[in-house]
Amino acid sequence: MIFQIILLIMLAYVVGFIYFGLYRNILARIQGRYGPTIYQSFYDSIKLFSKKNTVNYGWMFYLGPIIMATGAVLTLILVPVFSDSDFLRSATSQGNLFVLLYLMVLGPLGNALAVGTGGNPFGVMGVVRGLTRLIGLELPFYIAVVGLIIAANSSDIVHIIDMQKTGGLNIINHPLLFIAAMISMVGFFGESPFDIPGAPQEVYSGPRTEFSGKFLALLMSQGSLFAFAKLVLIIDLFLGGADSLWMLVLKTLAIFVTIIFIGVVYGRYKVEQAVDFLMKIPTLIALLGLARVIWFG
Amino acid sequence: MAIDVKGVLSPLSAIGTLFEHPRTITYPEVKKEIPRGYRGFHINDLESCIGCANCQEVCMNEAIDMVHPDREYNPKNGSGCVPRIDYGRCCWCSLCTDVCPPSSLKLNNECIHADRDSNNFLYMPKNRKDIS
Amino acid sequence: MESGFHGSDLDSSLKCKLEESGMANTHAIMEKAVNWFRSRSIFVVAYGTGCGAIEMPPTFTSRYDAERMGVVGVATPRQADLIILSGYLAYKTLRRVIRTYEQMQRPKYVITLGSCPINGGMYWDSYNTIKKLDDYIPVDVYVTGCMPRPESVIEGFVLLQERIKNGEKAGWQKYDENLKFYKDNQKRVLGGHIDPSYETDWYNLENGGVA
Amino acid sequence: MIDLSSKLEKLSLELVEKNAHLYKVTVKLENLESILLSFLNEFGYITLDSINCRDDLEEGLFTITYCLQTEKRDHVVMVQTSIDRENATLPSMHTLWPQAEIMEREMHEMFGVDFPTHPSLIDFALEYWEHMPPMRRDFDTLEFVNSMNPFRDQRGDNLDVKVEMKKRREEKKAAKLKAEQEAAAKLAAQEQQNPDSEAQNNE
Amino acid sequence: MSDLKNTIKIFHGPQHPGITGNMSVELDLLGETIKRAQTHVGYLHRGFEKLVERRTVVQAFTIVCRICVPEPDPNEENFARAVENLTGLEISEKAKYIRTMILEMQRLATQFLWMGGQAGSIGLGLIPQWSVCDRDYMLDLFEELTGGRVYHMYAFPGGVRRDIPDGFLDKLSDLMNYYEKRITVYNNTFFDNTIFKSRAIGVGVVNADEALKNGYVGQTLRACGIKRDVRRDMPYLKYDQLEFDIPTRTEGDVYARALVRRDEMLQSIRILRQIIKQMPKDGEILQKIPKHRKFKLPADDTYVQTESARGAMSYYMAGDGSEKIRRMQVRGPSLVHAYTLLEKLLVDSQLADVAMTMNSLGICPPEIER
Repeated sequence: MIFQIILLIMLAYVVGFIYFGLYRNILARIQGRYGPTIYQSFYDSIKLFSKKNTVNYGWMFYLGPIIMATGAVLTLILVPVFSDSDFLRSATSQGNLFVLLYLMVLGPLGNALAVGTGGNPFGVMGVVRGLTRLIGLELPFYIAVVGLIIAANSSDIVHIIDMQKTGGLNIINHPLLFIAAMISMVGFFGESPFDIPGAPQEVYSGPRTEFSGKFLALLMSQGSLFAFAKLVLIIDLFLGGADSLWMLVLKTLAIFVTIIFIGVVYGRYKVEQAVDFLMKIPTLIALLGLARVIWFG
Repeated sequence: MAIDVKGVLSPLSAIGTLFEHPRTITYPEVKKEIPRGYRGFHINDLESCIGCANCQEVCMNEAIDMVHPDREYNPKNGSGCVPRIDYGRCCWCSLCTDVCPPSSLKLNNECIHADRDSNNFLYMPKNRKDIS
Repeated sequence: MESGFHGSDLDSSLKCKLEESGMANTHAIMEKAVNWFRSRSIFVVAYGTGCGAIEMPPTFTSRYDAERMGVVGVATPRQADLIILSGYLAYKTLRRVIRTYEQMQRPKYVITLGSCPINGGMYWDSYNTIKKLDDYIPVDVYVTGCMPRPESVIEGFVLLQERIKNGEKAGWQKYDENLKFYKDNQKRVLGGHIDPSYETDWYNLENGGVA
Repeated sequence: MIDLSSKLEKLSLELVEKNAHLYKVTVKLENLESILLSFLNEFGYITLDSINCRDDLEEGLFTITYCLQTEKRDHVVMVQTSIDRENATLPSMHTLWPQAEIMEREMHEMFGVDFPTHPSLIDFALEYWEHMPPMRRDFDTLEFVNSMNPFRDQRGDNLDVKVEMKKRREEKKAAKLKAEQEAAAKLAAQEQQNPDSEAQNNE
Repeated sequence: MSDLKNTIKIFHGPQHPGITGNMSVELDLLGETIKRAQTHVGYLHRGFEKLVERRTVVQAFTIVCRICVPEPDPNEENFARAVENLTGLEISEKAKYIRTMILEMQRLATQFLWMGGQAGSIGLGLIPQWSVCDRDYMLDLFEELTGGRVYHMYAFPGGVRRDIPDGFLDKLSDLMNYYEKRITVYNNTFFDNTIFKSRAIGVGVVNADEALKNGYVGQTLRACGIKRDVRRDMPYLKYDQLEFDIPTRTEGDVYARALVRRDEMLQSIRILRQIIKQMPKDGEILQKIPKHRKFKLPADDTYVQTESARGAMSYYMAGDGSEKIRRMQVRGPSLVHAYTLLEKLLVDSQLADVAMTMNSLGICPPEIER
């Protein structure tokens, strides 16, 4: 099992970084340029790991990225990657959706602890923005997840996947829930219009302002691990999971590219506008979906 | 709450660019042609330079030094000096070429140079015939 | 004098490459590999200090696309490897530039654009700009032009990547070694009004000056 | 414009037409405030476009020009006045036009003109400036630069062209002279030789 | 000042991605609401007016284009026209047309750059990537015409320095067709973008009376319904013979200013098309001046205004009978915007609005402090 966990993390690391490279390439193509090589994120992360660190804010500051990385890794090992085989399923039997939802919030909290110690006003501002945005993001996503749990009568992801095999994909059965969850996902991926915490034109890099070198590299790695975990979670919940590597890549890529497309063409909301929007439209959609689940099954 | 349908949907048309050819000039591999009249580095025909120092006089940046060349030069050169330009001062305004009586000093469309040493920016103009 | 660019020879210390004999041990190989990765990924801090800032947008956007070489802009100096000093620096800017430069994490590099940082440029007789930037901040690559074309800026990136790849002694090492020289020069032009030191112990220069 | 001209005549001021869109009126310093006030309130020049200062070092004056525009903005009237260069003091106009505050702040820094009623005479562009206000014409910027900054030292081989021309002319003259002398010597030698050869021939 | 008790003070700039150039705004923040704003400039101060005094007219001509980096041509035009006014030079018809053309080309190029900045300030990274490239196509034409990419040093007192190369007008005409197509694309992706609308409408509202009185210029004025344009009110060069409209809006906010700028781009295309049609085939381009290099300015002063892409830019110039300029003072369009207006607009707005407001006012630090 330990071997599988390590393999999973490595797979997620590679896939996550290649996806990030792909993201940069697609972005570049839409912007009318070639963009970097697909491995650029590896280069960046190795370079950042090799940088010397001279700033010191105490151990709490260093713990922040580690807490975030822990959240990402735990999320990853609790999500079933393949639907049929036990391969890479690792620790899935020990956790269910509620644990996952809790772990997804761990990252921002770890961030908040570290950035508070750093004392950079822009970092603090970014964290405050991030936490405010999280309120908006979580509401529609949680409602969507609750809808699925009611529909499947279980909070176990494996069960939800199995149910989709017989009863049809959730994206077709519960499209409203899917739309609501996807809108939240755009925010969880830090894409426009919800990329408020790290808005460079406003608060530099927000929470990451003081992080450099190794810690930035750690943050980047956890970001790509987490991105992979989130993609897998979405396809597990709505697209019936993946039974082979090809299916996994195809489905995650489809979701990922959709998110990129949304991110690239819209600008950035202000934080209260974003919360306002998320509390209204996606929440409304999610509630409608939930009502449909409750009354029509 | 009115939803701005056009404002939501019309930006999505941007994704069409994904399938267009990029506009990038991949510089070190592909070089864009710089037009002939571009004000780049200096060239000086030593066969016709008369060493009058008009260029030195008009230069507001005091970028031009008159020095003895180590190449063959115009025997009618009055002072035996030719201009050498300090590219730590030059602003490529082309006034020096405007006032050159024999029109020997010119600007060429070659203009790309990067160096690691600041002492390496004194430029002795090449002869025109040395540039293909 | 021969035609073309010339001046004094390169400083021999700048040419300090990795020892050829040391290639056998793994450390040197690791160093070489890391240098290669460093050269492929350069983060530029977003700070337009002079006229040259106007040629930064074309360099970094779709027409010349510096990102295909791994050169990307980042918002904060903490995360940056490279600062592009685009043109002349007023004294007021120099104070901020020194602070920005000291906040960057090692290894860090400096590229300057245009004539002005080399020998004053067209503001050679201006009372508010500095003339030889190399006295205050160590510069790795100079790019000629007024303004340099985006192609020239990319040429500067190529040269910088080559320098990093070869493991040449970079400006930040010079800055650390000759801290007193640089600080004295900075003090001379900026007077006592220099920003509080970031990581350099300004009051304790005699003992190496590292806080 | 005839309208404005007649109005100004009542104040015994002359409106000079520079071109179709530019007029100038010169006033005395003590009338400046009242005239600007009447320009604003009576003649309808509600916009202050800029305040310009010129240093007439030879006359010992600063010439201040207020450029005013009406609501239509189709012409500019320059209201010009002169103040003494030493102890230069002007009334602040920020109560009439708020943008005058920033223009006067700049003038204070660049020329050292004092505005006793100005609310915020803080730094504009310079920082910790301890020398003479830099735009005054007796401030020599080149001398200041030379005292602050070293330039690069490799350009010592610059030659003075006039000296070189003279040298070269003299060289040429000397060469010519030498050539002439040589030619003469040669001729003389030939002549010397010739008799010998003739003599030889004769022999 | 009691309301400043619980605020934190941050410096927005000069090293900041959201600032227009090298300047800074000192902000007192309560949460994310700005309670007080103070502009600081001087990071780019070079003392141009001093440098010009030390140089002869011809030498000073090469330096003035550096006064405003994104748009050098209005500076050159102002300088050339001021010298022509003082010395009584008349320039030829063809030179007038070429100069008008150069000014309009520059206006288009600057608006494209502005569009990139405005879209970038709301995090829409796609538009700068496109519009800066589109601007580059114009710079290519500048390269061909003037020999310089950014600094053209082209409009010399007495005319222009070079003749139009062969086939240039055809290329310009093609580019105009391309730009017209592109502007519809920008309409779809940027100006109609729901996020831009929701961010920009109602932010940074300027009221019309105040705009006239405080000397605001350009789009800031036109976006609150006041039809003022130097090209129309005090026509110079060929503008009195060219047909164009002055677009105005009444809202006075960031969005209105953006739309005014977009409409001005269309008007510039219209003007350039007329110029291409009317351009004289031959004629003098530079007046023959005795002692060409040794202009003598009479002891007189003048004041010229040019409509730059961001509003009226004015030069005051005085000579003293010698070859040197006694005094040249620049009043850039954004001097008042950056201080009087920005400091006022930012109070009680959000930190997220700072970059957007600054961009829409067209603040350009090099011409505030010279």
